[in-house]
Amino acid sequence: MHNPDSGQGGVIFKVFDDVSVERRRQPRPPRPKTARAASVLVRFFSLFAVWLVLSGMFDAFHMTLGAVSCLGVTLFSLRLLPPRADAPFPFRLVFRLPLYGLWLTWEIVKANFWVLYLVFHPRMMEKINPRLITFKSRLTSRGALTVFANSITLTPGTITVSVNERGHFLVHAIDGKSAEGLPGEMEQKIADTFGE
Amino acid sequence: MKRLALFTVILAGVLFAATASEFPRLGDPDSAPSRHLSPAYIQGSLPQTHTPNFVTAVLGDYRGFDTMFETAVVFLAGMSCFFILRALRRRGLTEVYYYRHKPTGVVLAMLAPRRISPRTSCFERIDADWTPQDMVVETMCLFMVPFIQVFALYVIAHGHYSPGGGFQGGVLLAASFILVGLSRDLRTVESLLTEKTAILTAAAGVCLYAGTGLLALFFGGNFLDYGAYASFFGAAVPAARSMGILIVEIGVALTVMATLVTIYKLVSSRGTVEEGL
Amino acid sequence: MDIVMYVLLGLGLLFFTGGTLGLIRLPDVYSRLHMAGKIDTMGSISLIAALFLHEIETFDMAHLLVGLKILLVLFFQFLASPTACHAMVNACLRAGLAPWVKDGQRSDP
Amino acid sequence: MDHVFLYSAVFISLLMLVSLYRTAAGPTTLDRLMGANAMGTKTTVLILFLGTAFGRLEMFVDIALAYAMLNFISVLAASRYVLKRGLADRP
Repeated sequence: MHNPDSGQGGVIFKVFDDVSVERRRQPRPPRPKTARAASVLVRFFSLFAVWLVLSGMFDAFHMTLGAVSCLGVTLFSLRLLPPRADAPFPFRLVFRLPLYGLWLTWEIVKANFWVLYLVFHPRMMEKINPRLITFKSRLTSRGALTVFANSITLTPGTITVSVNERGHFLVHAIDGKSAEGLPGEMEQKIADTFGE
Repeated sequence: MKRLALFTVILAGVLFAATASEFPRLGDPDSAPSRHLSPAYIQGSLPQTHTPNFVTAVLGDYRGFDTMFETAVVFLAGMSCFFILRALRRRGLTEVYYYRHKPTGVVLAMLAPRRISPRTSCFERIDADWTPQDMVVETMCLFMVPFIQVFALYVIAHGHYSPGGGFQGGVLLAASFILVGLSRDLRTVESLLTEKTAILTAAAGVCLYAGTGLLALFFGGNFLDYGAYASFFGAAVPAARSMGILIVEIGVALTVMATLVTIYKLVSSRGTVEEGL
Repeated sequence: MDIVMYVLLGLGLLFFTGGTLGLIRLPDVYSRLHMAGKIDTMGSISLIAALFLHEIETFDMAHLLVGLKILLVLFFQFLASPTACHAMVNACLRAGLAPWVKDGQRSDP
Repeated sequence: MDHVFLYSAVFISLLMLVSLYRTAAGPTTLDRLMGANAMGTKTTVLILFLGTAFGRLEMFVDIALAYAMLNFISVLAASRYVLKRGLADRP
């Protein structure tokens, strides 16, 4: 390996260190066909459940219409968002994400009352202290990072301004109290949920 | 100029108000529609067409001609947008195509387009005014698109029972395509629904509507009289009308969706359906 | 059941009021987005939950289905609102609007 | 009972008028966009409440869902336009 700081190629090497998108993954066993089939089935049945809730008519004609529609949408979504080639379908997410949702709701409610107190405070301009903070998360997958970013945005007092795929967060916080808890417990919970 | 515009707006408002005062009072039992027309529709729609929502019955069956030409108007609007806005490629004008090496971020400019497959290549084609895709927006939108499409199909299929129908469902379907365009880029939309396919789909929607009406002639009914299909479906006349309304709604939805996607692609990319918003 | 519903209703209206007040009072785009994006989300979530409780009070199939649809609206709000908020704040930053900071302090991102 | 929802709906529409001030007066385009988004969020709830007040909730809930979706897409489109083309009225 050349010395990155010498010669013309140095800049490229530096950029490469910084921008490496393709992380090294652990070599996994080749994907079985069943994982793909499971992905398709889960998509179809979750869409069909939504259809049943929306429709509310359980006669044969409307069920057939629903099945045909959901089949079409599933095929379309396979073109748009192909199932992951290198990982089995994450069944544990299906069970653990609702639990995380409940925990998050409680956090949101707690944080909301603090911001509500700030807004109704007569000397609000002295209380608030907006700032931008940066940190690096240890989460790696796109799904986990997206859930993390949206959780930060949902928790009042903090907004995710930008995220990239390497986990660099730029967060706008409305006061010091909201900012100090990051990344903290939430990241740990998400890491547990996604199994990272 | 500004004052003139203000004056025009106020004048138009006064004229509207003056005209509106001449209308029959809302729910006036003595006005002509309330005496003859409304009771006929309200009482007739369920036994005659098996459609509880009589707005859909009026739209799809009683006034089928009106809706057919409305669909044709939507199609014509899309075609006129195409003819007015579409920028033809000029000969002799060199175009530059940009390709970005994903691992390093180095951008190459080429004078000729290269065919790359998105899955295997480490290059991606980017726009001239490229901004990095936002990860959160992209993931969430691609997650939502199938659900929006299912909702749109539900709106189309259940126009008989709830507010909805071809126009609304078509708009929601088009919105799902626009969401793909917003979260990825215009070329993804173009690969999912090419310009040619979109215009053909829009035409097919109008043809489906008109063809349903025309076919009724061969079964011995009037034009757009879906009751004539009763023998074909093996059902009673009202049920056949209900089926006919559903088929017609699907035609309307196809036209509206394809037209709106075409207009979005043209407007957001300055007429070249290459790169845009 | 009724008491929970009224409490949720009151809370939702309180949150909406707070969000609107913050929209008027706060100094810059970024801090106003905190209000528009999220206090309002919280308000709408608790109001929709109150409506859900009101709907399934008479418990049968039709009401349950409408209640589930209401939950679908709630779920969609829960997903869509932070995404829209994030898109807006990202656009703010890219458009070059500087965030407001307190006098005498500089924050270096 | 249902009057509670009607009065809440009236109150929400008053709050929407206040948000309209931010939409009309906001110094930057993004302020206006944000005001519009806040109004859209409130409108979704308002539609549901009016449905309860009229006793036709099963009809209005579809409209509310469609409105929420279109509101989301419109906000996303507007912010993406600003993202790509920049602001016209920089303060």
